[in-house]
Amino acid sequence: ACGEGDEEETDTGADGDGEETADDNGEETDSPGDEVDYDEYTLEDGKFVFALSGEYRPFNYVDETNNLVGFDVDIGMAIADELGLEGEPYQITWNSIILGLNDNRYDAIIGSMGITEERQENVAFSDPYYYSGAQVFTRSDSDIQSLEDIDENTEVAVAEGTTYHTMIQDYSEEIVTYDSDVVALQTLSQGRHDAVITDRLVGLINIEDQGLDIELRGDLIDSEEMAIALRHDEDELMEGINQALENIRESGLYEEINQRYFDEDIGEGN
Amino acid sequence: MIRVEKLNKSFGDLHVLKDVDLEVYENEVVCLIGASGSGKSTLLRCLNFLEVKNDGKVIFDGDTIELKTHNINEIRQQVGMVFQHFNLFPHKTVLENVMEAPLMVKKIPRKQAEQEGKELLDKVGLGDKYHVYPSKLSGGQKQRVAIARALAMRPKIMLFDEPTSALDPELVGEVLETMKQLAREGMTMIVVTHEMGFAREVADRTVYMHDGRIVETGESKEFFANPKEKRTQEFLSKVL
Amino acid sequence: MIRVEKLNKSFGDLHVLKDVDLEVYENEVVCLIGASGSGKSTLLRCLNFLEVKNDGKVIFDGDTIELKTHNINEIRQQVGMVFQHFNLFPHKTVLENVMEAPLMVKKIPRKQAEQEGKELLDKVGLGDKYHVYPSKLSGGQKQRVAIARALAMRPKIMLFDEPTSALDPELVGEVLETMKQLAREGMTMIVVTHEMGFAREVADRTVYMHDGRIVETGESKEFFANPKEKRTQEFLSKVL
Amino acid sequence: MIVANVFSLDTFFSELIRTYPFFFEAAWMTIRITIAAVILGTIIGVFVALLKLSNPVLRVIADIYITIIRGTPLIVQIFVLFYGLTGIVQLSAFWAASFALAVHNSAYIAEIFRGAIQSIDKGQMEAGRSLGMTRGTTMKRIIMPQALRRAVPPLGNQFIIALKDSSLAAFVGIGELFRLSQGIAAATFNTLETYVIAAVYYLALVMILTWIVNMVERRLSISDR
Amino acid sequence: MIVANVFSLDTFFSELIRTYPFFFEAAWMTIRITIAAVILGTIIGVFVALLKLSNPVLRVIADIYITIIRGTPLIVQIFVLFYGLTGIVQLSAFWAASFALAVHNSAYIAEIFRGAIQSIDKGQMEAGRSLGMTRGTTMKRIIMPQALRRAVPPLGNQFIIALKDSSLAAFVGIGELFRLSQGIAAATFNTLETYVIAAVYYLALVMILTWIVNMVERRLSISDR
Ligand SMILES: Nc1ncnc2c1ncn2[C@@H]1O[C@H](COP(=O)(O)OP(=O)(O)OP(=O)(O)O)[C@@H](O)[C@H]1O
Ligand SMILES: Nc1ncnc2c1ncn2[C@@H]1O[C@H](COP(=O)(O)OP(=O)(O)OP(=O)(O)O)[C@@H](O)[C@H]1O
Ligand SMILES: [Mg+2]
Ligand SMILES: [Mg+2]
Repeated sequence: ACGEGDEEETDTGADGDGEETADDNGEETDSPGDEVDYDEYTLEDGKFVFALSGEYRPFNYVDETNNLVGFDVDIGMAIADELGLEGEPYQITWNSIILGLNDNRYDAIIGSMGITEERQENVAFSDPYYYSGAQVFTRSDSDIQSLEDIDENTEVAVAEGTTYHTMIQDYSEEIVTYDSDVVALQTLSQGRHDAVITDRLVGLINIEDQGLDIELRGDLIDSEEMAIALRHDEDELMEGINQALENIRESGLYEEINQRYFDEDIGEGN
Repeated sequence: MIRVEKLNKSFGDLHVLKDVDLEVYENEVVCLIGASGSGKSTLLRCLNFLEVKNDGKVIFDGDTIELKTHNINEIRQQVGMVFQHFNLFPHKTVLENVMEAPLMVKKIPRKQAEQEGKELLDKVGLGDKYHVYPSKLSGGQKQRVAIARALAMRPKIMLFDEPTSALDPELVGEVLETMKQLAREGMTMIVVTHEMGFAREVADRTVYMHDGRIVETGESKEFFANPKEKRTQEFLSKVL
Repeated sequence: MIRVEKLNKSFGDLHVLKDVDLEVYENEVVCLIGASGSGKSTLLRCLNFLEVKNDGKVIFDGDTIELKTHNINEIRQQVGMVFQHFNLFPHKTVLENVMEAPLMVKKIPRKQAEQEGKELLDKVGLGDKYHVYPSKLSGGQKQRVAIARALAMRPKIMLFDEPTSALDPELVGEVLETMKQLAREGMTMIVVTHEMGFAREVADRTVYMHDGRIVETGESKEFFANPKEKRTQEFLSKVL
Repeated sequence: MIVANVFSLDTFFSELIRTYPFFFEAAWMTIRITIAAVILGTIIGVFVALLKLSNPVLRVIADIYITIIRGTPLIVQIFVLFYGLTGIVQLSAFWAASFALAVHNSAYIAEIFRGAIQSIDKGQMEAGRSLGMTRGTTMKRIIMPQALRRAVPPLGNQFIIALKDSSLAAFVGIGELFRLSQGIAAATFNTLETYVIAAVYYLALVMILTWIVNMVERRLSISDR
Repeated sequence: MIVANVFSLDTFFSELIRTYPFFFEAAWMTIRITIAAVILGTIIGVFVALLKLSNPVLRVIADIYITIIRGTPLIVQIFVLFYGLTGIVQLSAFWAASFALAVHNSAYIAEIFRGAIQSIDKGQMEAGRSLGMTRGTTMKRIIMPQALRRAVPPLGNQFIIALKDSSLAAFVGIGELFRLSQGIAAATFNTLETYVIAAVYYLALVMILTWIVNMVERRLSISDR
């Protein structure tokens, strides 16, 4: 273990990343059970790069000063910290996000990805890091009261490649897809389309922040477990991430991040 | 019939027509001759308002024509023009070329326009070409269609701007013949030409222009036999 | 020096050279005359392998040249060519035009190429134009540069394809003068030309081609004074 | 299973066969949006071309319009018009996208028409005027029919460009070829194969359109005089 | 409150001022990706042009390449190359996008060079060959320098097109002008104003590039003989 520690130090020194990383390593070697050098399992030296669409306010989005922010970003940075690495969010179109992961463009997806069977064929999921669900949104003057009112002629807008996109295909034939859920909500508010299916929280927060003329209708359609996606066979990194998730929950950091964005606790499933 | 008084025309700095006075009487044929660039075409185009004069008067049937007070399109209907390069409408048949203006401008019924058009084409010797497109015609035939097209508006006067100079020599005759026939029928005509034979033989008067001015005007036979001005003599000695 | 035997050349169906036999000796000047399309250029271009013969032999210094066995680029270095339209390199100065081939092909040191180039340009009377671009030259000057450029490769024979026919008449003399000087210096030359005066005066022999065949060859004075063949007589009567 | 991004011919062919009903439908959308864009774009384009040939003030306006359209990317124009139009008039996504594409094409089409009109011999206008026809009548009856013919080859080329450009309608939610291929690629993870399939469809459409354009050109030149 | 999509001049100007540091950075990315695409595209383009002018087999290959590239939309090419390349070689997003744009441009640039080379008088090659220079040397020393000059105006035009096309790199995650404006539009909800700001930046870049191209052309024609 000692020898490894030495290697770590020379490694990071050679990286030129400075003392901060070295300090972090030092702290972590103190914490119990954490003697792994996660740097070995990430693509870039000293970095943990995680992908998100940047179009999923409030979970991940670009703020007006062109920085990627949001719940997912904060979680990702916290996990990187726990891993002793420098976190870096990476923006990529949602419908390409899994491809990019398997193309080795980044280490993980921390972008509000719900666990589905199809996705599990292509990526490995961590423990869920928050829970949410899909919901119908319409303009306030709409007759649509719930999912049951959506038929094949209802024009529904969703984000391309989302679980909502897959799900709504059983109900409607008039599906319009955008790259972003937020754009779908905006265009709905502008009078295009009849309904949008998206995450409940995403809908609610955007209605409030943007003053959109739309409402939530009906019950939660389903419950989704949102998790961090990695390439298959990255077991060491997966272990580290799950451990890190546990750590931030325990340390109260998770709750703090939760409260930055939401009034309710999204960290526990029902 | 048509008269210009102290006509002046410049293109930018270039003074092309200088105090031109000319009168053409009814049934008269006047030939305009002169070196290249002397302003013959410009004078003709001013009569038809394709160029706008800078100064002077254009008097038509006793009426001083001004762009402001007169509808130029109506004047133009009374003044037929035949161009050196024919300017036929290539996307229309020969007959359609002739019918176009009567239909569009005079709003003559199609039937009547067609009949009159055919008569005119017969007259210029193109009775077998009604439905042919201009590209299929020889230069001489094209120019005769152009004459028929101008006649279709029943103009009171016809202007010809070097109607034969774009033609192969062997085709000049047929066009001149058509013009002679017109002259015989009493059409008032102003003809810019380099065909001195035609001027001498057909024109009542010949006008020699030099450098934007009318240098000499005379009864044609006399004009060619005894030019009075020195510059006319020089010019004629070169071209005859 | 150079000899062709039973040379045949066709472009597709067009049989342009028919069993042409010709021999040119060292220091000899031969003029090639004949009507347009008779194959003069093609013959010249075959000697330089710009056209590939279909049949027959091209013998250079006793060596039968074949594309397969010989490096054509080496042969070409010994055969200078001057074109009707000069074909100077417009993006290079006069001196660069002359230096280009010695530098690129013979790999002569730049200093030496420059010196030799300047000497050649002095010789053709362009000592003051080293650094001028071709577009600034008159046609006669251009052609003299082209001659200097060909001479820079120190060829054993020079081919001229109507070197003066693209020139204004007043510029022909200076080019012919340069060529005469070359002839005086003993350069072997084959000249396609319509300048009969030059042929008579400068050429040792004159060759008349007609329709892809050599019709008559003779010592120049004699050739022009007493052409033997009927077709030669007809041709000469037309051009003299 | 890891998504392998090396091209698999097997996958390509099986996907080509499996997905053709979807792709045919999407191709039909691509065709519809292209036709709408081209017709609208030609109307606007002719109008702008006429502005350019009229009085100096209108000419400057037309010039500014053309400069702006030709100086900015199509995707930006699509977004500006898609979001900008909504404030003014409510259009379906299809028409909003078609209109954006039409505006883009109109600038290029205007230049094509202007060129074609200006290429008609001045003598044609003079001949018309000398017969007493008004400027407008001569334009409509004499100049335009000839200019139109001359505009056919460059217009055909522009239509082919418009067909390819319609792929950007994907980004405002139109389910045309490219949007479909994005969806299928994301769903099946046969990314490369799916996009190559989309390319094949586009290539086929472009070739068919090229063939049509060539035929129209030939027709015109035969009936031409 | 309804999202008002009617353009607000106030918002436009305040956002223009507030966002200029981000836009300048993004414009720099646009410029970099354009330059990379143009340089790479020119290299590939020259190569393809030479193929087209060489033996029949290679010519057919070049023709197929050009037909495919010119027959499919840029966005499809970007996606094919961006995801297809990865199976072969690991490129950064910047280089993958630049390479895709380069391939696209190469087909057009190849046609420009082929045209320019073929426009050089045949006598130039003959003069070179007659001096004993090889085909290759004549090509390199005599034909190409002249063709290059002739290619400048259409190349300049192609570079302007490349600049606008670089906006599509946004869709593979390059933080250039259009990508930035998407982010800012989503963040501030000033959708219309933000996209118009992006258009202004593009227009400025295009105008600067146009000016440069014109200057180069003038330089060449002055130094030309
Ligand atoms: N639209 C124009 N703009 C500028 N200059 C013109 C224009 N039309 C004619 N000119 C000039 O006016 C002068 C007279 O031209 P005009 O055509 O009247 O001469 P012309 O006597 O008909 O000669 P030609 O026998 O060559 O037809 C010439 O110098 C000509 O260059
Ligand atoms: N590259 C070619 N392809 C096809 N035909 C050619 C080619 N070059 C020359 N010809 C034809 O070969 C014939 C002889 O041409 P050539 O140029 O040798 O004649 P010439 O005697 O030089 O005539 P001129 O005095 O006009 O230069 C002509 O009919 C010409 O059209
Ligand atoms: Mg005239
Ligand atoms: Mg010749």
